[in-house]
Amino acid sequence: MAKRSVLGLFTEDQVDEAGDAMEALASAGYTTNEYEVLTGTPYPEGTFGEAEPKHKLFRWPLTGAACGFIVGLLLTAGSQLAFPLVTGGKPILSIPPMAIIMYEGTMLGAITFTIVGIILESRLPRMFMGAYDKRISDGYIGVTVTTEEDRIPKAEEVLKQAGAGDITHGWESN
Amino acid sequence: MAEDKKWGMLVDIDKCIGCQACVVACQSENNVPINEEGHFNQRRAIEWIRIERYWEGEFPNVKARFMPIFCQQCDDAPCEPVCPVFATYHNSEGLNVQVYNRCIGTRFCANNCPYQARFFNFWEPEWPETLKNQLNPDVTVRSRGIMEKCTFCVQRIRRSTREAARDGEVVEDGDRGMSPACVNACPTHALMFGNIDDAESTISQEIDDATRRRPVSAPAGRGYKMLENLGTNPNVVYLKKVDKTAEEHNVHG
Amino acid sequence: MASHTDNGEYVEGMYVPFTSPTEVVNDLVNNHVKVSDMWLRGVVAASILLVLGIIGFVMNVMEGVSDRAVWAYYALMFSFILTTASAAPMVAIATRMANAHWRRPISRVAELWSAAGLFSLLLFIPMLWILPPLNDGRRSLWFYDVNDAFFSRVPIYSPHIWMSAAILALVALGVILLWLSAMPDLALMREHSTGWRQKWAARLSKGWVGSSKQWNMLYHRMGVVGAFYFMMLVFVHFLVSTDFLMALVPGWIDSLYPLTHAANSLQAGVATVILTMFFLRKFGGYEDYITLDQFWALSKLLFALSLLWFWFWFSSFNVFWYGKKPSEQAVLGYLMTGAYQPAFMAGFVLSFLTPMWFMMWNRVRKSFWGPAVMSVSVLVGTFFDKLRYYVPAWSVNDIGIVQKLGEPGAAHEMALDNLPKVNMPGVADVFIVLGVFGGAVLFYLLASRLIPPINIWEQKELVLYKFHKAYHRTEVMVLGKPR
Amino acid sequence: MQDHVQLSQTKINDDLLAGVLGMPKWWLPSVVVLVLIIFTGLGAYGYELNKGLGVSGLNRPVFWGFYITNFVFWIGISHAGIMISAILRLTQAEWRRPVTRAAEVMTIFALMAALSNIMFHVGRPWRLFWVYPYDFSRGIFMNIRSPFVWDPSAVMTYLIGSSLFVYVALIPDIAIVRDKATGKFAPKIYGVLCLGWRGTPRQWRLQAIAGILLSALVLPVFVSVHSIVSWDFAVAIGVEGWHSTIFAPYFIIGAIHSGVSAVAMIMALAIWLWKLENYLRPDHFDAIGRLLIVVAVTWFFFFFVEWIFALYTLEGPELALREFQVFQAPNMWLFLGFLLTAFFIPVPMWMFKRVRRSPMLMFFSTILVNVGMWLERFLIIIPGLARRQPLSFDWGTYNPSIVEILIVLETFAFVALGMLLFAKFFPIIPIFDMKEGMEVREEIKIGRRIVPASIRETP
Repeated sequence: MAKRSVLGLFTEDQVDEAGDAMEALASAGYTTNEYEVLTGTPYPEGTFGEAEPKHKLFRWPLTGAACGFIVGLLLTAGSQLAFPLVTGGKPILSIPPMAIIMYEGTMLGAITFTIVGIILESRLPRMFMGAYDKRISDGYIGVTVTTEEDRIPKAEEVLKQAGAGDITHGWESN
Repeated sequence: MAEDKKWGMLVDIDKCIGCQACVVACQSENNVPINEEGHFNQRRAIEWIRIERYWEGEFPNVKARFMPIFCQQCDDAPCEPVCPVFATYHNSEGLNVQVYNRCIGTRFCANNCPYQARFFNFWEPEWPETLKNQLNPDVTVRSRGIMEKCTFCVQRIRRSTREAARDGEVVEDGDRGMSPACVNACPTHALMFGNIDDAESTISQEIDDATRRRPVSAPAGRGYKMLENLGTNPNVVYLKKVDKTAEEHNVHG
Repeated sequence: MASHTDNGEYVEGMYVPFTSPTEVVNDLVNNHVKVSDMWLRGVVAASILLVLGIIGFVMNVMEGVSDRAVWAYYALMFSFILTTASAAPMVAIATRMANAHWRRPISRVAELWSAAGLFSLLLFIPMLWILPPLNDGRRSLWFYDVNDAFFSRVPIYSPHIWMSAAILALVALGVILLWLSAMPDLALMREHSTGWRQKWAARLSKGWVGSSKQWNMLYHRMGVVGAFYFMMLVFVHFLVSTDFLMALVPGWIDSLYPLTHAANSLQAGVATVILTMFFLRKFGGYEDYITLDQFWALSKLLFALSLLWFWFWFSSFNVFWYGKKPSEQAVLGYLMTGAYQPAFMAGFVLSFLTPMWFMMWNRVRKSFWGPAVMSVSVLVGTFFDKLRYYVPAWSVNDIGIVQKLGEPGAAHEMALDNLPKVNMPGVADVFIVLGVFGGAVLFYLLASRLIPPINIWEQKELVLYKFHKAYHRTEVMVLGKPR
Repeated sequence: MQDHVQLSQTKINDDLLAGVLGMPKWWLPSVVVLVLIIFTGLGAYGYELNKGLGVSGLNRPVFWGFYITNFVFWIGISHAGIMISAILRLTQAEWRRPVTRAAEVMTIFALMAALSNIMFHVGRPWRLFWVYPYDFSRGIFMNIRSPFVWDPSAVMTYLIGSSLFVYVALIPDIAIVRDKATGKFAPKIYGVLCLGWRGTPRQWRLQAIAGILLSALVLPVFVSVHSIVSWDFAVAIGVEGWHSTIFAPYFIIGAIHSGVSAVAMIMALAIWLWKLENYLRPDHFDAIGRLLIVVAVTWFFFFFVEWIFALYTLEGPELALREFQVFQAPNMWLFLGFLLTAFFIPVPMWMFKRVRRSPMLMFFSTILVNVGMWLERFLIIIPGLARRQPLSFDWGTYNPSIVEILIVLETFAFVALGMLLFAKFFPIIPIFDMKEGMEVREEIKIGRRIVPASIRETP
């Protein structure tokens, strides 16, 4: 079903109020994946009392490296065995050149996979912006709640109490 | 008569008179473009075989030394492994072959050749109308942008082996006109061509006799290979000039 | 200003320092003045080894200095000490220049190793007799050429002269650096201790009262001396690896090797420091100071340097392998694939493969045992790597260039044509290896009694410049950047 | 000590987006000029394609010339990007913040320029793709034993890696542009480009990790790339002076030398063009100047060792080559110029704090360095190829033709244009990074002294 989202906007120096809002939301029975804080700059972790995000990024580079290594191995060994042409009296399977290209393959795999991992792990690409306010880029802090329509007004209430300036609504669908 | 082939050349500096007949023969046999004066001035002349001329001694008793230099068909050729597209590699008959179609013209091989026996087609090769018809049909006319070099007249080797096979014989050195154009053209027989894997062949005899008790650190016969310290193991053996003053030049190129 | 526990210790992943400088002083001074029996045991063991070493040395002297092959293992150990102990202070110097706070507890741990530099100086003296002068045709940096009018004017003992000067300078710089950085602490000792230690401290602290002028001078001097120490270290490795190693093997012309020699020494130096930290923490009673921060940071460094090890090795190897020059092939065959292949493989696996594979994982890096074990692996690997270079090279006895220099193009043909016989370690060699090892450790242990192994004044600075503070709903670390 | 200016986020947005949202009046003219230069160069290349490489100054035995020199030069420049951003990110140096992106972007365009040089260089560029395992119809793959196959693999890895790196670090700033941009399409386009970034703690967290992790991954690649480029020369035994094991590290450190200089150059330009003196402070120039001293001295040491070992052998041909390099015109003058510009003029200059803190002087000294490093590559490649070796019959010389010169100029124009275009569409200084920098800045009061400090997350 369609969800709605509401966003309460706090000014740059209302950091603690934003934190209060998060706590209030928690105590009002909203789950951590329902409400989020949006900032224009990275704040130290836990500034708003939010939990450290769990992520599995570190398996990405390893998988990528493994794939790249295997591809490199197949490519180098394969191409030399498939076309066994002697050049300069070097062995058909010359290890040092293979090592070089396998190395590059490994690194390429690791990097590309890491990039993909980072994008996916940060929940991007995101199709619907939901409730968002351009002023966040100017340093405002937004606390947004995304939930079923019926629970929206309560959230709005909580945000107002915590001292949110403007309240904006948005459609969310997922 | 050994079945396995390893083509080699023997150059007797003592016999070379620097007449350039080999150069001309090579040009006409292998469709090497005409080197006009301009090409020489640009240092872009293509001579698969060239006679290097070194002056020696002071006037008036000055001597000219001639040294025919062409691709040495090295066993451990530095030019081969650096080609990114396998345009040059070592074939089963010990020849360092150049595949024109594959060449993309990085000129890496030319840098790595210590004998500078490789040539690049900087210009589209051209022949005067009158010479168009004398191009050798057995040899590719190389387009611009690729490398070329001495092939030991591989087309002749192929033809004679083919014909020999047709007549059910095994080709001997030199018969059926298999030896390269330069060898045939040399008036003083300074060049000798043959299968050096075959112990009986004349050339192996000659080389063996000339290069007994190698390596060069203890020189015995007149035989030596060019720039041996680089470890390229050429298949071309040179014989020193029988002349004390020539030695430095010959031993170390 | 910051939230602290009442005692410096290591609380879930973060280092919480002492609250007040005075606590630091008292704790460290007390810890320093009392003689632990662990230390006594160490001294006894090290001395025994040293005695063995002296026996081995005497046995070699019996054989005489004419045959270099006899002294191959001795040379190996000299270079090993030069590679480990002499490089260890770099950890302190570099981190101090980078102004990294985590260095503060361990900078002295690293600097103390320059005391072992004195030992390497002793080790060097006999080598002067063993190595031939230039006039018997050995190659050299000093371009000695019997035929050349200009080059032949070079003094035939240049390698010995320059090497002695360089290593003397290196050791001197090391000791000066140690003394400088120790001055404020010695002053502390002067105040807080009694008996011989107080006298010694009073004499060495040179009337240090800690005026701001003195502090500025100290910072400045330590920077300068440190920079010179680094340059001299590189230079010494440069000389050793050319005139005392490569020059002995005909055809061995590896322009990268001097730098490899230096880079490997940095790796081994870091390993040495990590291992020392480990022991000081386990048996020295410095758990509060040498914490996970130090191990974590240094193991990152060790990991990077292990990768560097491979890069330097491969850069040399690839060029030789691809070039296929006979002279280079001969050298490769002799040093790598020949009889000394096991040593090479050991070096390769222990100095590169093992650290690379295990230290990739943060779990290994961020622990006490991981880095310690890895450093052991690196040190053993370094030993074997140096072995496969020094022992074969020193076994080559006929340098055999003189007779060739006459011929035209002789330089081309300088190749290793006849391989000398494999040089297996005898009893004397084993004794020497153990003895040199023991000697270095002994020097360190003794020095650690004279000078506090933890830098007290830098520790005090740490209290000022690194602390935690509340930030809205979380806690952050504040790092001061003085200067 | 950090003489910084504390600015509000709005101010930062306005300053750093000025070049993107508005259009400085110098922008269009300079783009036009650059495009003209590029077209001239491409025209020259067309002529070369049509007539063959004969129109260049190359000959036998000097088969490699300006193009390869330029290739190596641009690869070298490209190394600064990762050098600066990766190493400084890993060491958490605060002064990295304003310079990282410019450096990385320079990496990308410099790499493209380098690759284009290979295209200009080869005899049959339309078959260049044969060095990749692509052409199945031909029935043969590339020869992986050739350094010219290692090169493409390494350079492509580096190009792809650093481009993605830049993109990931760009996402938050694109989001800012999305919020700031006006008009019909711009916000939509940027919205798509930033993948709907909203700035949740999770996204910031991963952004931070990305910086560290990717730096750690890209550094080894950056080392490998130039090592491999150096092996193009070092593995050759045919050319005197090339077959030296030190080449890999020597090229790397040379690359860093020229690259970091290039970064300083771009910083100065950024100040003048986009009026960013609030963000690129004298401190930053001071820091990069110190870094440059260290790099330059190290580089000179490698240079010294390389020479020592050339002479160490006492081999006739090697000595002849060095003699040709240093004592014979025109190389003599080039060599002199190279020594002065690459080391002996700039380094003494950097010794003075006043010089380090002045963008103008840093700009000119670093230009000198890059001139010098270009000459260095030239002096490594050409004299060796002139073959001062036993077969004296084939000694050669090399005079570049106008075609080559035009094409070399084109590559410079190309990189400049690339930077300008990028700066038009994206912020050339990482906005969120600057904001974070302002955020984490702290001060410790000790007695009367105020010590600059910065906040770190507790490990």
